[in-house]
Amino acid sequence: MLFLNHVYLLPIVPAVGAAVMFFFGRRLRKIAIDTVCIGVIVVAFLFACVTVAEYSSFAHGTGQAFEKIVYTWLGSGDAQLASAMNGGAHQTFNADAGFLLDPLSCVWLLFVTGVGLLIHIYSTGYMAHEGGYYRFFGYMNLFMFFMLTLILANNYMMMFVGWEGVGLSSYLLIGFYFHRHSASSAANKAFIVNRIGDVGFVLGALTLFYYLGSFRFTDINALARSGRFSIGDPVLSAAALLLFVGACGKSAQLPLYVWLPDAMEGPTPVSALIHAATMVTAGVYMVARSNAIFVLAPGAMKTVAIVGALTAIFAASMALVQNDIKRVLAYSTISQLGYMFLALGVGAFAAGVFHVFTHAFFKALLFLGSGSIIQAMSGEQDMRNMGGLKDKIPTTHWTMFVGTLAIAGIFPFAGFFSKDAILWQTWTSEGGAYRILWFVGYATAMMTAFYMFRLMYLTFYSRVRMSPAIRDKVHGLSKSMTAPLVILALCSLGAGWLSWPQSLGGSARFEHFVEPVFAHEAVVLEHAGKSGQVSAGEKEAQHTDKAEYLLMILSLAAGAAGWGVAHNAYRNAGKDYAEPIAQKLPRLYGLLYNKWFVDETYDYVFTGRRKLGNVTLGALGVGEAASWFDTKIVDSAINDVGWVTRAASTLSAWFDRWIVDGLAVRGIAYLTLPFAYVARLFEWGLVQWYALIMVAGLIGFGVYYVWK
Amino acid sequence: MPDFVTSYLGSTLTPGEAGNQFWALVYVFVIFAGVSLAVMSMNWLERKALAHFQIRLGPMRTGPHGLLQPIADAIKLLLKEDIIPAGADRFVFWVAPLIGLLAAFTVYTVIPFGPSQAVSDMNIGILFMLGVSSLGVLGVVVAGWASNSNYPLIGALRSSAQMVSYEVAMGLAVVSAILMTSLNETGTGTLSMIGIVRAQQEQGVWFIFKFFPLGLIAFIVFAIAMVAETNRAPFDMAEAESELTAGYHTEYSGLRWSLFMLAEYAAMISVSSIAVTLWLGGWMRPFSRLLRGSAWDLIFSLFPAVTFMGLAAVAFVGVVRMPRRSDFKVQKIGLAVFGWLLGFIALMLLIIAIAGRSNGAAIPSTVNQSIGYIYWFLLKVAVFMYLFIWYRATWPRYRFDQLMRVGWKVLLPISLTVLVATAIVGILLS
Amino acid sequence: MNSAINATNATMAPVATPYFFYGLATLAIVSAFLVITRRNVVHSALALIVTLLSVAGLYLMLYAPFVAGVQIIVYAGGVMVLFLFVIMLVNIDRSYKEKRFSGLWPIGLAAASALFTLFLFAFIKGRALFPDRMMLLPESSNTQQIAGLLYGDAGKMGQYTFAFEIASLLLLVAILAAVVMTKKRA
Amino acid sequence: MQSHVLSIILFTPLIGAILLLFVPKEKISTIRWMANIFAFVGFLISLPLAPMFWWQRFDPGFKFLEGTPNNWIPSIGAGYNLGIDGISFLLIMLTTLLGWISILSSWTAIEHRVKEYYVWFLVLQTGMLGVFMALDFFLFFVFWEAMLVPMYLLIGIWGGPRKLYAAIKFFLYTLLGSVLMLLGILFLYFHHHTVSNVFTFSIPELYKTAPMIPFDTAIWLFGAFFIGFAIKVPMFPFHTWLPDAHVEAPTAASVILAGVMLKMGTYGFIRFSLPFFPSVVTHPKVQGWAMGLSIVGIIYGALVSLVQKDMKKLVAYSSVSHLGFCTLGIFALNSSGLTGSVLQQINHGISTGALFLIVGILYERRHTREIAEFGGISTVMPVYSTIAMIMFLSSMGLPLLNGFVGEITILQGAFAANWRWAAWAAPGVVLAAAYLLWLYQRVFFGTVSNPANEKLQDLTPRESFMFVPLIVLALWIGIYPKPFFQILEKPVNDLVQGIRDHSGESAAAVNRAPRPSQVSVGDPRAISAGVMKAGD
Amino acid sequence: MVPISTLHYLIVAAALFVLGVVGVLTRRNLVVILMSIELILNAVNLNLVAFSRMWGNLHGQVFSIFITADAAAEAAAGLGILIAFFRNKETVNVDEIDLLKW
Repeated sequence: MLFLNHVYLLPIVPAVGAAVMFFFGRRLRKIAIDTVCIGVIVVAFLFACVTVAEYSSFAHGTGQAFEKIVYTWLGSGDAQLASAMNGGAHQTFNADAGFLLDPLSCVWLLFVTGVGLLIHIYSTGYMAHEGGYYRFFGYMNLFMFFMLTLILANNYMMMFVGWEGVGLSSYLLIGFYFHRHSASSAANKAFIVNRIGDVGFVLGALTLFYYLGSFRFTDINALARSGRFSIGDPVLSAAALLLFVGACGKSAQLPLYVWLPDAMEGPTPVSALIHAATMVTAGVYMVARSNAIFVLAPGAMKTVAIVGALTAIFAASMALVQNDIKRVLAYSTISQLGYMFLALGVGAFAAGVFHVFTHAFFKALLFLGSGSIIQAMSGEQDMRNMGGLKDKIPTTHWTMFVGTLAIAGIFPFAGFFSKDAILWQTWTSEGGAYRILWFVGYATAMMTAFYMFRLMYLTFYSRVRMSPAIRDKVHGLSKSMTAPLVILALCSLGAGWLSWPQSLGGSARFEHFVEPVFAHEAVVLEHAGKSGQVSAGEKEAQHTDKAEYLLMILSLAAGAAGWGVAHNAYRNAGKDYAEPIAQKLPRLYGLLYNKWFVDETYDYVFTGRRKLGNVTLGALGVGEAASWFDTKIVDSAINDVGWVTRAASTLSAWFDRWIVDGLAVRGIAYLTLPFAYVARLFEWGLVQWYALIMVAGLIGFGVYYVWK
Repeated sequence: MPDFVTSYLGSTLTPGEAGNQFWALVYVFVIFAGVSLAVMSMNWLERKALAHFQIRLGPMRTGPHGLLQPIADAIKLLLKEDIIPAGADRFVFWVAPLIGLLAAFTVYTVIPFGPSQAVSDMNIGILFMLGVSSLGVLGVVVAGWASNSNYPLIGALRSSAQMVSYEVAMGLAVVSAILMTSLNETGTGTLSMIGIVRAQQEQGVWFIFKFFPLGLIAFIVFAIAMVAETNRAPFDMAEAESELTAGYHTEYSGLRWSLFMLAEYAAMISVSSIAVTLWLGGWMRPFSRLLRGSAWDLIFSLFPAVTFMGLAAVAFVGVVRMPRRSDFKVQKIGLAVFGWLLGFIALMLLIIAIAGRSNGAAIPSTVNQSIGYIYWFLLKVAVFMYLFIWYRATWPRYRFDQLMRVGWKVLLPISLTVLVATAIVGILLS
Repeated sequence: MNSAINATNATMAPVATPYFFYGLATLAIVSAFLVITRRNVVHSALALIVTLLSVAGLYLMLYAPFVAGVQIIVYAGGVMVLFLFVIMLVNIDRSYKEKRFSGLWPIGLAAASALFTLFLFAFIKGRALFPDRMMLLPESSNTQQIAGLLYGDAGKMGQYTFAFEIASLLLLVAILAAVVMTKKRA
Repeated sequence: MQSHVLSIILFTPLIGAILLLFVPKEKISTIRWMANIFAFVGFLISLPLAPMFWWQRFDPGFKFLEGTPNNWIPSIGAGYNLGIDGISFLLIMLTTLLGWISILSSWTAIEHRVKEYYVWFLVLQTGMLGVFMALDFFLFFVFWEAMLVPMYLLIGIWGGPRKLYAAIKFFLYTLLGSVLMLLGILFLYFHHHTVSNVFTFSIPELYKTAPMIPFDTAIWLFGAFFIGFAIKVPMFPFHTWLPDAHVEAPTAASVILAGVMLKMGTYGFIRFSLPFFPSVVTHPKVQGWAMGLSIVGIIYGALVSLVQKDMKKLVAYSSVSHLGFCTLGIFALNSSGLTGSVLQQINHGISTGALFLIVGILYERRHTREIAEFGGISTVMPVYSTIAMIMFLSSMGLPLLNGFVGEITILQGAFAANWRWAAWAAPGVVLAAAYLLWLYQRVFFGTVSNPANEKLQDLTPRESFMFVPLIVLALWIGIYPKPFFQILEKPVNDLVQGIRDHSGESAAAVNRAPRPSQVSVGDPRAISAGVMKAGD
Repeated sequence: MVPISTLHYLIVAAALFVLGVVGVLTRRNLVVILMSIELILNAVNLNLVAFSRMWGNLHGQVFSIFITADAAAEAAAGLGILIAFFRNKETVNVDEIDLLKW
């Protein structure tokens, strides 16, 4: 229990690395930086493993939460701050620096530190020749610190620390190439869009606090499960929606997804770690964490599901036509995140979490692979200029192939299991309109397979389209870069087996592990008569029917179909290959290629960075209007008052000079003049005369006094 | 006679306090003679020391190692013609050196060589000392004016400006020491010289170490000001030979000139005595608190004898090192006699120190103590005398405006600050 | 020690006082006369010093040692040096050739004589007010008592503390005035 | 018990100023050293106050009382009365720290009339400290006005091109507020006499009688005080003096102006408006207006600063926005809001003070503050940009830095009062991120396009040293704010209790947030136990 | 011999005072006039100290100290004026100083 009791040290470990880089990094050599930064992550990973092991022996499979409160962070903790105004109710504004470990956080803990470690190792190769090496690793370690804080938080405020902190690290890493305007703009965009979500998060947390009296997950869950709240409680619904706004920001859901594609301006390992595997899943984590609230708010659940499904297909549609290799993956990430929310929205929390888990591996793998390609191509990111790399970088090729199979949902790769679980759960939940969501998900799966194989063909298989100069420079990669790829590929293959469905004779161990966190929700939902939304494990027992096998086959077919279309279209793509969509639906292609003009719309309407004619709208427009109002109306009113005062004083100055001073004062002065002429006759100017008069006076006085 | 002497040496009162006019007179004479002797030996010592500083031999011919040089000089000066310049104001010219001499010697009335070893213990002792010693400047000024010559006049002007300026800083430094005397249970201080030393005795610390570093700073200010006050190098602008020939006494010669010299050296000794009295514990022996007990008393009471023994030893070394030539014979014998004289004094002191220990001995222990007091006082003063010589050998002369700046803009603010700080600290600690 | 002091006073006061007094008084008056009559200003100054010192002696006889000390240190040591300094600065040989007294002198002398006569009359008339014997003041604690009046004693403010502060202000003003007036304007 | 700690802290800068008068004005180096030493000593001397205060942080009432009522001018009832509670304690510490830092920051920035500058600065320091310490209205007003003059001179002499306009505007505007406040003070003074037959300006005494003033009168008095303090804060729409004053003021004066002087307004609200007129502030309309103005200030200030082209003006408008949060917390009238407000005042002093220093450093090197003139600064000045980043983040309220702690506590308080207020104020946080990050991008990121920026010198050790205490404090408050909460706990709770006691039924109106009556949260520990049981 | 009483001192003081007055009224040299003023002040001091002795308290002495301070101030200011004047007019004779004549 040693490590469990000191779990608060776990985030501190990478923070130490970040601090070392912050203070001394500039002076350290590469090997020292590697040692420190990789070292702390290794320690963190081992720490996490041991902690999880200790936790499982602590919980004995009951899912009992372990809490460790270090100190009171916000609020004094000793007194009831809010008590006086709230009718003496026991309500202290209180948020602890507290840590919580349950199966959910264990899952995140393991894959965050594990994938993080691999990506760190990869980065030593990828970033080897970049300036600001220490800065990069400092930021990465900082990110790990905040991510672990987020995962381990035991209350919303503490989670918010990690929440904002990962946003900060993301900002710093996206803006790593800060001399590029696009990079710094992307960084700003990411942070500010995230901030919008954060406001939702904060307001949601405050609502919960005000309603339930605590920020702590355990308190809130206990209250929510106590049965005192009816399903559909309006305040809880509002809180859940607000929290989901926060999740939308962080996990790039509609309408706040716009920052994620731009975030690809950061170095590729960053995209892999932050914008694919870990940070963007924080929203999922948070919603899963708040499941007790969400299940009491069916409206919010529906919203989550619909937003998730829409995001999934919307992002996938944009991914179809992108030419930048990282952008394809970015939209793919958004799409997969949509999948996860879809799962959460239909009550399949365990399935959603499982998809997060598998997605972390294969998406990290794909990003790192794309990074390898970019590295090999000397920085080229446009797939139109690639092709035929299969033999040049074989390790990258086959590992990426594994990743593609996984994301496309081909049996027995990881993606198959998680995606299948989600789709099936969507199908079996309430039915009716929810079936539409299944179709959307299914379409998305098909599109996913298409654009992923499009990516594979355009880069590895089709004809060589790059310039000869680059072709000669294409080279193999160092061990530090290939080894993580191999490991991730193995994980992409095997991670899914953790939840081998019972219908295929498996035991669904993963679901059993996380199930205690969500078990009560299943019960609640069941009581509410919503039989569809029960967790996977329970459902296995109830609904092992043909439908499930049918769906499995269908989804396999979807993957195969996508693969097939891509194979046909791009197998022999030469220099002037044609996009199939562009040929058949040029208008739609234009729309997709320009990403549905969402960014432009936002710039016109919300930020005001683009002008609509002469009119600036959005924040900048309002700001300029406010500024004009400030100087022209508010301030000039003040100045006018000043002018009036001055006018009045000019008048009174005239009066003072000519009437008061002239007539009264100087007139009297002239009157005294005649007397002065008389008085000055007595002035000799010789000091001894005056002295003599003094003595005379003295004598006179003495005489008077003596002979009085 | 011994009884008479010992009875007085053992007394606890100064003659002035006791109203004993005979002893007062004796004291006056003893001091006059002693100071004259000290001035003569200072003369010799300064010339020798300066010579050795400059890797020269100094006077060697008149007496062994020039020991008789001061006497020879004195005879020369007495026999010299007394010149009075033509346009001089004769009366003033005549009276000027006397004023200086009078001021320099009157001060000795209150200098406490021991708790009872002073002519008188005046209630306003330190005030008296400062006042009278400041009269010395009148002699200088008047001498410069009366000479009816440009160099002396400029010297006199400089001297008066300088002495008046430094008197201020000096006075304030003195006041801070006086302030420290009031830190007793009654809260009343004293201006009496003996009282000041007693206060240090009661508080168990020399004022130089009191409220460290306040006492030290005040002492340093005083030590600088007193050099300026006595017109010694590096503040000897009034008699700067490279600028003003000889300053205010350019026109003086013979006896009058020697009177000026006498006054100058007497003033040096007297201001050193003030410094010793105010900050260095007067007659107290060092470490009187730290190293207590009869054993330490004995060791410290042996110091006078040891000193004289050392001096005698030096003399004998000189005898031994003299060339073995017949023309050095007289010198050799003279030095040997001098050495024997010193040795005899050392022996006497040793006897007194050892015999004075036991109760009921022929010589009361108070005599031994009195010798100790006088010895320590004189030793401290002697250190200052040596410092005066050292300064002269080491430091170049100041420029006059720099001198004035130091006086008004450095020493005065420092001493004022120290005074205020001493007062504040004193209040805070009481 | 106290007894010794008392003894001193008792023995010294009656024997020596009259001689000392007359001597000092004569010295003071004669040298004061010299002050106002000498043509040479330096001689006047020297004579003034003698006067001041004799007055200091008189203070000592009046058992006011502190005042005597102040008299010496301030007048003889400070003010008179200043006078001499100034005399040398403005040393003009003209004074030897010029008239010593202003044209006003007969009137001035007459007025002064009248004043002196007036004083004498006043003394004679008010003789009864002045007792023959004087009080004995404790010499040894004189300074402490003055300090008590000036600075206060035992935590209480002295009777003259405020006046004393004002006197210091006066001195400050005088210093500033002297500096300002004598400073050469560039 | 009489204690002279406060007097010592109060007058140390003044003594420095007086001593500086004796240094010839040519000796610039001496003057600088002396001023810095005195400012630093002023800070050091205030440090022992912290442990002394800490031991009695839960004691009621004012601590370190000095003087008795009416001891200064007994005939009119004015007293030299000092005393502090947790609120003023924190502000005093902030003042001494910022005073020192801003004086340190002027080392190279001020090159002419150096002596006067430092003298006025030290006088200003005493004035500000006096405002926070005074327990007598007369004394308070003396310090309040005395503080204006040095600031007026600092802006008017050492300011930028439009310094006279800015200085006079600042002075007259603030004076207008003061005059209204003075009228209010006099009314309270005579009212106290009417009630108790005693003339006194003593604030603790007036606490007892002022709430007795009937509502119809009190609302006018409240208005007088409100305008006085609102101008000082400044609340929308009384804020227009602020950007002008900030833009024209020298860096150090801006730091003090933003860091401390703006806090006088909020301090006035907390110390006077709330306890004197409980019935008014709890009146729903009054509270609504005050909250409304605060929210407008938050959003409006943020929007205006978004489009500024001058860095300093941007930071100045951001102050309007941040101070909006402070007033929001105050008029939430509950413990969280007030605690958060005071905390946010401290935070604003730290963050915005640092931001002004940051702008000032760049200005000193380039003599321009146009954002367009810069770009790529982080390449040439890495240390500087790192520090700037930390302070920007602190200002925009990133968790683990100080700004967040204050903002979230205020939002909580506002939410407790009425959730709509919190909801309206929250977008200010987004806008804060927008204008600060955009500024950072334009100034620090990108390539060095302007040749004038190519050879900029990075921070000197002195300049870096200035930021050390600020960063340490920012992290401290961000990570472990518990001591600050504890210091504020007693005075804030007493204040809130007092308002509730006096206003009676209207207190209920304050609390209009949704709150299910059937829910009562028990001991949190019991809930955890419940969780564990449920998990079995 | 007559014991010395207060009156003796008063007569001495009166003599000094009158001599001072004579100096002030008759001499032309400003320096001497200033010295005469010092004489006058000393006469006053002597009176004060004598009365102090007579009454057996120290108030007279305190006053004499004040007067001493006053005299020092007067000397400083007076000599300052003198020097300033000498610089301008090359004379220290009072009958040549009549700038104040209306």
